[in-house]
Amino acid sequence: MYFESWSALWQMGTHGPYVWSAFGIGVALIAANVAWALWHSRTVRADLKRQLQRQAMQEKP
Amino acid sequence: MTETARPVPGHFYLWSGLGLLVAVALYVFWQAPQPNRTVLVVGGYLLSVLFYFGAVRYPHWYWQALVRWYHQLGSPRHFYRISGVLLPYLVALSGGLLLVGLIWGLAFSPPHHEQGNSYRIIYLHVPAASGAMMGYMAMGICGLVSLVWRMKMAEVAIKAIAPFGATLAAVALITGAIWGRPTWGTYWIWDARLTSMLILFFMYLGVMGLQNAIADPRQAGRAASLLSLVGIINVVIVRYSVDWWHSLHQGSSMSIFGAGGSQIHPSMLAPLLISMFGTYFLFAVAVLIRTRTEVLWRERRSRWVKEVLR
Amino acid sequence: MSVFAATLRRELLLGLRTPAEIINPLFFFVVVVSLFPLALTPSPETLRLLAPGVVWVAALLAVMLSLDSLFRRDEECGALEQLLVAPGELYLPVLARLCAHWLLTGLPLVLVAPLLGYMTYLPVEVLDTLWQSLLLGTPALTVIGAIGAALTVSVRRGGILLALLVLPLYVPVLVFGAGSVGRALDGMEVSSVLAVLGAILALAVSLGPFAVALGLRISSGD
Amino acid sequence: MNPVRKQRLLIVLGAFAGVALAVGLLLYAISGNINLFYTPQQVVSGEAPVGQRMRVGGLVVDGTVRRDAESLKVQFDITDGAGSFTVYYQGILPDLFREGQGVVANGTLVSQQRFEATEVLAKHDETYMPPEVQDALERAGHPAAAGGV
Repeated sequence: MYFESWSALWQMGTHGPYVWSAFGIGVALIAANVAWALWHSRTVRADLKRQLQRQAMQEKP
Repeated sequence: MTETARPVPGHFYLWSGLGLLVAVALYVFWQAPQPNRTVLVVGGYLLSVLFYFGAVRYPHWYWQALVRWYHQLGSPRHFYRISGVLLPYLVALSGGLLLVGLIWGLAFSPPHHEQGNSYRIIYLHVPAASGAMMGYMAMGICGLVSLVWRMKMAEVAIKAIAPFGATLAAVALITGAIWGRPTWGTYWIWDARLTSMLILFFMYLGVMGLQNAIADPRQAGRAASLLSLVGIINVVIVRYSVDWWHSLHQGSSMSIFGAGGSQIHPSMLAPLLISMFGTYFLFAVAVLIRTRTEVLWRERRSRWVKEVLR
Repeated sequence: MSVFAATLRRELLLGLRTPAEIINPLFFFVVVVSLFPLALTPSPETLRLLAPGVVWVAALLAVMLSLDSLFRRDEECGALEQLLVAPGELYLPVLARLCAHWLLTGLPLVLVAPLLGYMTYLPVEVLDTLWQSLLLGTPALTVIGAIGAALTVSVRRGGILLALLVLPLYVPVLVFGAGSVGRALDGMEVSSVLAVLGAILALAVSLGPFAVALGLRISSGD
Repeated sequence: MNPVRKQRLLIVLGAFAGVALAVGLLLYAISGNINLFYTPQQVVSGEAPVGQRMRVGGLVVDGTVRRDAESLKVQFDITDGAGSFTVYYQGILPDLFREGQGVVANGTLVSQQRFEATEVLAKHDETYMPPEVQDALERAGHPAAAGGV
């Protein structure tokens, strides 16, 4: 590691707030986007499954 | 479709040897910055060998494979199957690359000789910016494909690319602003690169807005295709016009990669390239997830979807 | 060519019958520009510096607002459907419509611009560049905006969406248009900047109608 | 040739003519003097028009930076190795402004030796390297270490 200690890594000279806030916001945004896509995929699947089951129920009797 | 293996002919060695010589000569005499030169020359050589084998030597097999690939990609069912196989590998690849690249960049690479540690934002900023740019290019190509060949999957792909591309553009803008504060002394400059990234962000929003405003999915897809195709021309013109505008008024000298090319020390380039490829793969993951969802929804009445969901 | 002439004549006559559609953008242009001295400062030095941008942005917004009426009326009375099912290429009728629309809404802006430039203390030598740049720029704005208008014609209350689609596409025209006036203000030669505006116009007029026609076809669900 | 085909051909030819016209106009624009950026050599040799607003760029000459004690006035020479002249400026200089570094200044050329700047921008270096490498390059007298323009 380039830094001597964890606190040095955290502070990065005087630039810690900039670097960590940039990485925090950026990674959070990207992760939120992927999570949103996954959540949407899950809800769509659940909806379609329910529809299918309802159709199957209607067809059986 | 099985082609009997033919022995590689002698003149192949001759031509590929000559090609290698030309590539090496290009590499030695070319004035471009070193990393770009390496990528271009090696990539060009590999591509030409691929092209030789494919298009010149075995054209029959090549075209057959291309057409089959195109049809499979264009068919929702095959796309769903293939992307399902691919997705876990892509997730692992992108996650691994991003983890290595970002941690290497944050904790292990040396600081910049003038900017100190604040430059470490580059490891997120540049991948996001280039991902947003490439995403728009991909969207424009999909737009062309969907308009010319009326390929359904291309319309779906546009709808899937836009949200992640917009997010990357936003990330590039935000991280750029935070980086600008310690480096330039201000969060925002109307620099050519910043301005064109902002316009790119708006254009992503425009495509998403148009998609959402039109109820019929086919019509929305085709409208978005046309808009993203027109947008690609605009992105290019904006890039140059803003540059020009600044040569009239104020300096665009603050941009990071100027006309002179960039010289990045290998100890900084390696993590940067790794996180860039990680971002591209993550882009592919996000697009595949959204495309799969959309395909399932659009094809919900077909038999294969019922089988998949069972 | 008779298709072009006939459509142009018809559109001009129809437009002249509803003068509000001609006067409203013009009125908007004049009012917006005259708001700036009230909002900023009446000092000639400041206004002169800001005038190129102010006049150009106001003209751009006026053109954009006028676009809403470009295909809307045709769509409501069914003339658009008729146009789409008619045999032959859509290019010429579309081009004629755009020409008529520009003659009715864009040209008045160009004619009144020198007056507004004078009111914002632009030197008289610069007024030439102002109207020349607008003469080259506003038709390009009309054509580019028409692509957005064609795509949103079936969208109810598509006004804000149209702005979101079209404004990013307007950036190059704005940059070179306001840039040419700014350069003239600094006493530099402007012919090369005007040439770029001309190039954008030539590109927009020659390729834009294809995109507009395609957009209309897409919007009609074809 | 049937009329529909003929019409289509005419349209395509017209569109091509339009694109060709656009390309021609662009070439004309590029051939004109768009760039308002001048190097010290051009300024000293009289190529840059005196009395006009323009942008100049060069390296700050070592030891020429003189700051006024009471006001924000500052003056320094810039050079590109083939000529040099003095830039006068009043205002706060950017953090990256240093002797030997590249700068870009916007302003008016008053005479061939005097440039009055309204804005001074430090040229952001395009090289990315660790401090040790920079030191090594400087010790070896490598020109890149001085910062390119």
